[in-house]
Amino acid sequence: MALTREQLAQRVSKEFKDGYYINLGIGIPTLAANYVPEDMQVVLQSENGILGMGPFPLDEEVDADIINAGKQTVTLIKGASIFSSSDSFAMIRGGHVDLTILGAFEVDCQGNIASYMIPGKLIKGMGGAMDLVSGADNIIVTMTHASKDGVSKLLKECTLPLTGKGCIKRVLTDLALLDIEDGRFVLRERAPGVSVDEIVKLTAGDLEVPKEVPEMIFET
Amino acid sequence: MALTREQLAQRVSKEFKDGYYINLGIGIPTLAANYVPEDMQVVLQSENGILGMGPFPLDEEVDADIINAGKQTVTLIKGASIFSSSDSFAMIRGGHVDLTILGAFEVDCQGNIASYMIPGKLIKGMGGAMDLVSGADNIIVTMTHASKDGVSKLLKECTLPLTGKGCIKRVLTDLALLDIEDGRFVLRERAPGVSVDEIVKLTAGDLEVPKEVPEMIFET
Amino acid sequence: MSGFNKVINSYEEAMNGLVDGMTIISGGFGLCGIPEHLIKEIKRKGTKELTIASNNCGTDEHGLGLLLSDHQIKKVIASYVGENALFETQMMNGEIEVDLTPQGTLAEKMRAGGAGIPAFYTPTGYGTPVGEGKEVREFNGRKYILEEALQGDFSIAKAWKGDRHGNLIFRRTARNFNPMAITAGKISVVEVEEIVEVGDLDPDQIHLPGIYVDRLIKGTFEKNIEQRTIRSS
Amino acid sequence: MSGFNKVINSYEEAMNGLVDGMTIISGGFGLCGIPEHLIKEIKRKGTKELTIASNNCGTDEHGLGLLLSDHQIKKVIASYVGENALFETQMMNGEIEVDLTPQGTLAEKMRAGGAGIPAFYTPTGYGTPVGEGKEVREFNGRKYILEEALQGDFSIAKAWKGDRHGNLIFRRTARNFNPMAITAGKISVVEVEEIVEVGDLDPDQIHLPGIYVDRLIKGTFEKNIEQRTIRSS
Repeated sequence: MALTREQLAQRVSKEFKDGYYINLGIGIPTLAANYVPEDMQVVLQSENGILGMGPFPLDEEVDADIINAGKQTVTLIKGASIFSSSDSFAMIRGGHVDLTILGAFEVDCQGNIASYMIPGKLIKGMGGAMDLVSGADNIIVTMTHASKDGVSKLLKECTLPLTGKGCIKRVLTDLALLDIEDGRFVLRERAPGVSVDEIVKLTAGDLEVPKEVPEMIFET
Repeated sequence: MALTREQLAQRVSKEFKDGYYINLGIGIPTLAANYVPEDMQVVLQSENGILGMGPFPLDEEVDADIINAGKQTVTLIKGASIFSSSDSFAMIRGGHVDLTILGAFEVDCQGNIASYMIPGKLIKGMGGAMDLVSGADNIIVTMTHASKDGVSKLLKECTLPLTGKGCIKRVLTDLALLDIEDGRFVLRERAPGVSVDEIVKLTAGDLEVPKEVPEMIFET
Repeated sequence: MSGFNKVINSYEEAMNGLVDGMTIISGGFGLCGIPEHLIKEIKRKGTKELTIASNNCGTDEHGLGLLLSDHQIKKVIASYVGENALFETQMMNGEIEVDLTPQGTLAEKMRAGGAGIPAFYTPTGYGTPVGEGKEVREFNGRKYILEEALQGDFSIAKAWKGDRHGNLIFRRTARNFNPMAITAGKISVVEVEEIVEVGDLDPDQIHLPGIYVDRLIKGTFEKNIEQRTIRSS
Repeated sequence: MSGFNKVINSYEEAMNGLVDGMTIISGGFGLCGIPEHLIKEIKRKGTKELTIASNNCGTDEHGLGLLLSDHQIKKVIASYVGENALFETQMMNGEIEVDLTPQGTLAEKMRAGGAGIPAFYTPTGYGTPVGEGKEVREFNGRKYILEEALQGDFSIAKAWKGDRHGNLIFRRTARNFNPMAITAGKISVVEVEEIVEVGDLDPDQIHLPGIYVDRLIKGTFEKNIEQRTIRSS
């Protein structure tokens, strides 16, 4: 079974470490904030100028001046700080954020990522994604492994305009966790009940399959 | 008679305009702050991070955390702001300061200035002077016209390492006020009792002498 | 003694001097911290052929999006153009030229424009459409592209509190692009929620010194929210 | 849950990991806002062959000047070397290599080092000894030189107040180079006058977010004054 959104978020959260400053993209990455283990503290960076982003506000707490990069109303945790966009991207580009998690349309086995436009169809803009992928050493892409029609999004070479070149080392899809090493995907874990064959079939880029590919384990 | 330090400062202050943000170098430029006309307000920038520098403190006001670029204890005026060195030089380099006044060892009729070292003799460093001369449009150099031995400091070409190239347009010496235009000095005013001939003799760089060269007037 | 009084009293005066074809640098992120009334005044004036540098272009109903319906904008320099149907249409039709610029690069280009830095190298966008036609250079084994500074004829911005000298404090994430935008305009116009007495702001706590501000005006703000997200207890 | 507790309790721990030949970026301007005890700890450790980037090199008795008497410094990157006789002597004798760097360029090089900008163009120093051997490029009819970013193995700095997470506030002109210096070091160590509770500092008023700070220590400062200038009433 392909991972649910919640399971994706849960698996991503296992990459968190105590003391990490983390930038979470819109969607599934944001959900991961709900799965921080109790004995661990992480601080969330929002590229519009927050270090120490908290959960959504209670109805009576809503403040139009406190939003995240997805323009959602949020709160600040104790110890939060606010800064300008240039200071925020100095922080990101300078490599001070420990972990970045973001979505994508396509990735390829060269570590390229495409996530910001589909020519002729969709032009939303890259927002902060290009800075995030070039500033971070430690990036996890979360995405669906293939389209509903079974067309792989893990390619030999991205077909869409790139967001970043050679910067992605780890991908979590609804089917598998993969590393990108030496120009190929390496299958590390598979979703519960998903066979290696199924993943091989839906991966268009070069793929190395180690002898052991453990299933992910989720507490219920 | 050559101008006194006070007269130099007084003449410099006539270049001030209401609403000017001004950076004053150490020495005579600093003295000019004493001659701001009463119906005029200027704000002083100190490149170590003050906009709105006030006079020296009273004995009981001295604060080791409030110094100017010359490391002298100073005060802050109402409406002052404090910023980092990178923000301070962003302000200077970005051309936001209206007037810069600083000293020099030599200037030449190409608008070059030398002010920070005498090879083999004196190496103090340029401090903020190089940024100040390249960031400002409006710079006045205050200096002595010649050495005690009568060697001109207003040259055809500077002999000392340059602080800035082609950036000086106005020079006030103890003998004269001169503009630099089209590769030559132009004599604009002379110190009271100093003859045009005397200035000509002590100016090594190309010098244009207009028909009328008024004497500076000082209120006593 | 009026040299440092930046306060003006009408929006007409605020945007005085703005003419067709000018470049405006605007603060704001989404609808957060945007100069609401300065944008409305530009709409009222009907100035055309504008180039706008701003992270987003507002929504159809609010912010810079208001300038789209009368076709006042020739070109937009922005990182994100979603959430604005009219904008997307005008872009797809080629009515508006769009220079998609990564968010961090845009912020740094504005900062550079105000700071006398004509250009800088950045890793952002190397090997992507953003890097096309730009110089690539290697430093310490990594590749970077050259990006040039951005300056405007006007900058428009929104702050929280300001004093007569133009010293500014921003509030929460309404800070965003506002400080850099202000530094990068030849004439900078700032709307604030409150004008305080000179000396009321702690010198250590001023976010942007008054030297960068040419005109200051007090406004009352709608502060529209794009995504009102809440949790239940 | 100790991930964000940056507070340490000894100066030995503060400079742990510093070894011969490393580069240190230091905050401070003259003797104002200098990390007094971190410098003394470096003297105590006797680490040698250091490269120091700092606006000044202190005086003979105070600040970074203390590292001169035991010949701990190999190279200094500074804008000003006056007011320090021993330094001038060692420099004249060729015992110390000095890279004289304009003050604004030095500040911007530190900022760039922390901000992932490998290099930038600046007008400062064009046509002077500072520009020698550096690329010259014209933008909009004016000439600029290329300056590269500065990074250190360590950065040492002084702030006023800090919380456990390393969020910092500086006081008056003791801010100077400190914020940028901190961002440019692989390991950044900061001395503060007071450690406050997390949450005590207003998020809008934090000068430097804790993400940049690795180690934080509380000190008691001498705050020597180089030029005590006063007026009489």
